[in-house]
Amino acid sequence: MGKIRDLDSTLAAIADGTKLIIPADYAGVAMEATRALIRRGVKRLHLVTLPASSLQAELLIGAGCVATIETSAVGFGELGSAPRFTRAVLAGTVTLKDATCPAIHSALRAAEMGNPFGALRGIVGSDLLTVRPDWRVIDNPFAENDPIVLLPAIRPDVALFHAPLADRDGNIWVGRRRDLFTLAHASAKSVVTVEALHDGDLLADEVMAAATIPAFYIEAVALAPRGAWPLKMGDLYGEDTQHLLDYIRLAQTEEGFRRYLDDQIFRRRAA
Amino acid sequence: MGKIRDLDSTLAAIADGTKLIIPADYAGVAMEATRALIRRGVKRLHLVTLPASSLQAELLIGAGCVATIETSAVGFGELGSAPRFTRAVLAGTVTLKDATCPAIHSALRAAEMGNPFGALRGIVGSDLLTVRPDWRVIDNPFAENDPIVLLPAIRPDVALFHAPLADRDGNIWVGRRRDLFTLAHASAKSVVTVEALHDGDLLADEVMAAATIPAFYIEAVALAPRGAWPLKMGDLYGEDTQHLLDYIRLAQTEEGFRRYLDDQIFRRRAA
Amino acid sequence: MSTIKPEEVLIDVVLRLIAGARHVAVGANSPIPAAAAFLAQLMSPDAPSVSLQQSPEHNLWTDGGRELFDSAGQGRIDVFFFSGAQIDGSGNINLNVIGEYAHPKARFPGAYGSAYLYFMVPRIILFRLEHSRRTLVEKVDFISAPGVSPPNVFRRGGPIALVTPLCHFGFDKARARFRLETIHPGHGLDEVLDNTGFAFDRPEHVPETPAPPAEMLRLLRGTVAPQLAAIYPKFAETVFGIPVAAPA
Amino acid sequence: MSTIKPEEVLIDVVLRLIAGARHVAVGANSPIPAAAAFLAQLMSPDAPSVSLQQSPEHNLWTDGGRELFDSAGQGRIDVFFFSGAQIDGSGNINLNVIGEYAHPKARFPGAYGSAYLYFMVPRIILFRLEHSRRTLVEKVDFISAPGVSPPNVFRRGGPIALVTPLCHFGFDKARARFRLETIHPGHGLDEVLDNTGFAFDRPEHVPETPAPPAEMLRLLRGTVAPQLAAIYPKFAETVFGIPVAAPA
Repeated sequence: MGKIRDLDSTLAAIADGTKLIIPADYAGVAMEATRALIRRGVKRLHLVTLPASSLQAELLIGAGCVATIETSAVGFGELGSAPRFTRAVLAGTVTLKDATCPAIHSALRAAEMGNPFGALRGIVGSDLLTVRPDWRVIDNPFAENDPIVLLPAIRPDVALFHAPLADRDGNIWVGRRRDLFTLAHASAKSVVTVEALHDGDLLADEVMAAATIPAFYIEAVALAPRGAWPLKMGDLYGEDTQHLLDYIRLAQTEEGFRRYLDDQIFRRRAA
Repeated sequence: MGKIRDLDSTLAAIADGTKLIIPADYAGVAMEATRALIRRGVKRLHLVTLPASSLQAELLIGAGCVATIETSAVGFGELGSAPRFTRAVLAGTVTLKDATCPAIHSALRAAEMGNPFGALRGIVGSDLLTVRPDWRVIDNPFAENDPIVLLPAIRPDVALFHAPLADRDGNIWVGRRRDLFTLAHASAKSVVTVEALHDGDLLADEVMAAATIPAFYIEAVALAPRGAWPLKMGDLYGEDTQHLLDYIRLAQTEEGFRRYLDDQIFRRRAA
Repeated sequence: MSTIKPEEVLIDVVLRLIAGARHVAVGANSPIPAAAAFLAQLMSPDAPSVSLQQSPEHNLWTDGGRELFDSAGQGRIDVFFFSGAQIDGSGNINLNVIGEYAHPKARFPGAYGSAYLYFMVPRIILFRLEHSRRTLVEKVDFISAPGVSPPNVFRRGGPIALVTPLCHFGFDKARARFRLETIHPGHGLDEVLDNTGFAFDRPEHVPETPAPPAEMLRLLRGTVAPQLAAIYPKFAETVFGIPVAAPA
Repeated sequence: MSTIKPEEVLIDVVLRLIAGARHVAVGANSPIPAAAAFLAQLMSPDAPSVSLQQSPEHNLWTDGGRELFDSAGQGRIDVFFFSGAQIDGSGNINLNVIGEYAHPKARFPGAYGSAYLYFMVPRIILFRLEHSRRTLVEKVDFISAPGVSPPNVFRRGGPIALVTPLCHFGFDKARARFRLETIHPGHGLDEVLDNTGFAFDRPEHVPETPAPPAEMLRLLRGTVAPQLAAIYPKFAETVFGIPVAAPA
């Protein structure tokens, strides 16, 4: 079977209970795929964000797909906070593992290298250490009386992201979105949506190859033009700010959130 | 002062005693710059190779520029061993810190992250641990009875490498030679030679930007067409195998090596 | 010249605090710091490098989101900015929860990179657009990042100032206390005292914050505001009246 | 069909040892493994991915030289190859020095990635083109990478075979010993015993190594040899008579 598939087949690797890692908004968020996962009703995800998320984590949490989220932040930046994430944390309906951005980067890089842990400066004196008993402070063995934090490696089952281009072999061109390399390396499998298919071999062109994730990391790829909407996609299209503002307003209530799901996710499929 | 300079000014950052890091042959070796350093008579370098080297380390050692070399290998692959490196190690005229490739990568990534050490699986049971007392075995704090090696971060003073393109601001396009990012990040300063100057801003083009080291890491850049000769430069030109075979033959004796330096380095300048 | 907006005063204060920096990095959701950084590029003889985490089009990063943290770890970033749901008198910031962590009364997005960058960047500038006893507190409910550290903890940076719509505080690392530097035009010491939940040092006479120079306002409104609108549409609409654009 | 070269027999043995692999990686200075890997791509129904460390034109790496080691750490590399100045009966390899380390009698380039990859890649194939008591020794002078590890040491791979111009040894991890599998045509058991410095297991009757099939030789000489010449010019010249080209 080739690696270029339809969206639902591509997402088959994401089963109930999967440890799923997703990128930040600037790196290419697979929103069309996220809507398909919600339609399918995936359950009990252990969601990890590299390092923060907005609408993607918010919708998955609101729709009841997430058991645990490990993140350094979920929110809409200057547009406002994430209502369903906030509500779920206050109600205790999702288990939250609070982190800080470079800790997630370090823990993924550790997995990328096959190491059991990553190290990180800072953090000492932060209450994050008290709520993350899985993070350890050790004495730097190369100095005297120098505490440093070790973080267990994060090894996701699946990475899900959106990229500009794939070729027919499943090589993925990501451009500057280098976080996607880390996601693909650290995760057992990667499933990807792309804006467009590229004719020819991305690895055969030295300029394109430099920003291409080789197909041997990639499980499956689906074509999804404007697949990051309503989030932005690099220089291809901007964020749909009005849509996000409308969402934030609606999602202040559970009923408003359900209406959003019906309008934007379930009905869109039926149409 | 702009960042594009002549070769000797560019190399001013490499003083006697500098901890200098250089890449492997596949990543872009600044051979023209190396010849200039030998002409200038730089002394007592602490040379680190990411992770191995051939002619560049060999010439610098033979010419008496190197006090210490930290490397996972110096040699010409299937063409033969490196005569001056071998002789210097046997005679004890250079201090050798034997390493293994991923240990150098890990120690540089540690520096890249601002960490005091990197970790690495393997090595336990290798005699490298006995000859590298600066490498430590600790018990993995996340498991029972699980030894793992920690390596002190390597923070070079200067990285020296050769790349295909620079723009007028000093942004450097490296293509697939991603090791050069690690070199530039881990080192306090980077000095670079390039095949050609690029008109326009490399960071303004998303395709080129993806493989561009931003100028804020770069101290100075010199134009050096065919600057990796007689080593290869990616898809631009191949290795001059006959030249390397001739070198290896000559360098079997100190006198032959001196003749090579005269012919290829000192006389070439005078001509 | 139309009325000076409070945000414009803050931008001018920040502009002075970042003078001489080689590299100013700006995190997500930081329109005021971004505006000051863009202005510094236009107005300083040695224009600093400016990197915006949020916007690939306005940043120098080519090695992924980690490059900001890596660069800070390498000592290449001189200035960064944080806010906090709560900021306390010892410079601790709280970006996580109000109340008990296990059963919080309020929840915020999360710590972002604060627990690292607060240690690694020499000049951290704190800003908070709500100056109240609710936000500027005696002791934060949750320390996302601590204001100071014991001497054995590796730390090359931390807070140097806190900028609010009322005033500009400096931070004294040795005393782990804020010190009132200037009060913005139209506000007074009593207002600052009434609205600040933590104790702070102050000189006998507290100077007034200088008004932004006309040239700064001209560049801000004419050149920088449209740049901001592409990245912080809501801020640009509120402060500069630039309508939120439909997506391309 | 002209005379079969010893290197061609070795390439055929390696070809059989890498059967079924998903990803075969080949380090610097490994023309025989590279030839076998290229052949596997041509001859296997599930052609393996092949990555050559030395040649960006013939590899899949796009994240720098570290990606080989990272991929191995992730468990994505099934096969790798090593040689050694010395290889001993416990599978230890020596790529560093002969004699005392502080005052060596001979020095080799160095350990390369052996001290890591030897632990992390499930199928390590050893090859040595000089089969002698000088190279295949009782105990190496310096362990660049150990053949086996105590059970508490994290290890997911190690040596599975040693291929020489005389024979093919398998490696028994539990016993930490080599076992003679086949002897190449034209050679005998006494020759192997005389020239091997370490003790090894063997069956009562040691089979002969099968000759490379005609189709394999045709593809090797016709299609693979020119590919090799671009990467290993000296090897291609010696074995296949392809002249070393002047640089482009």
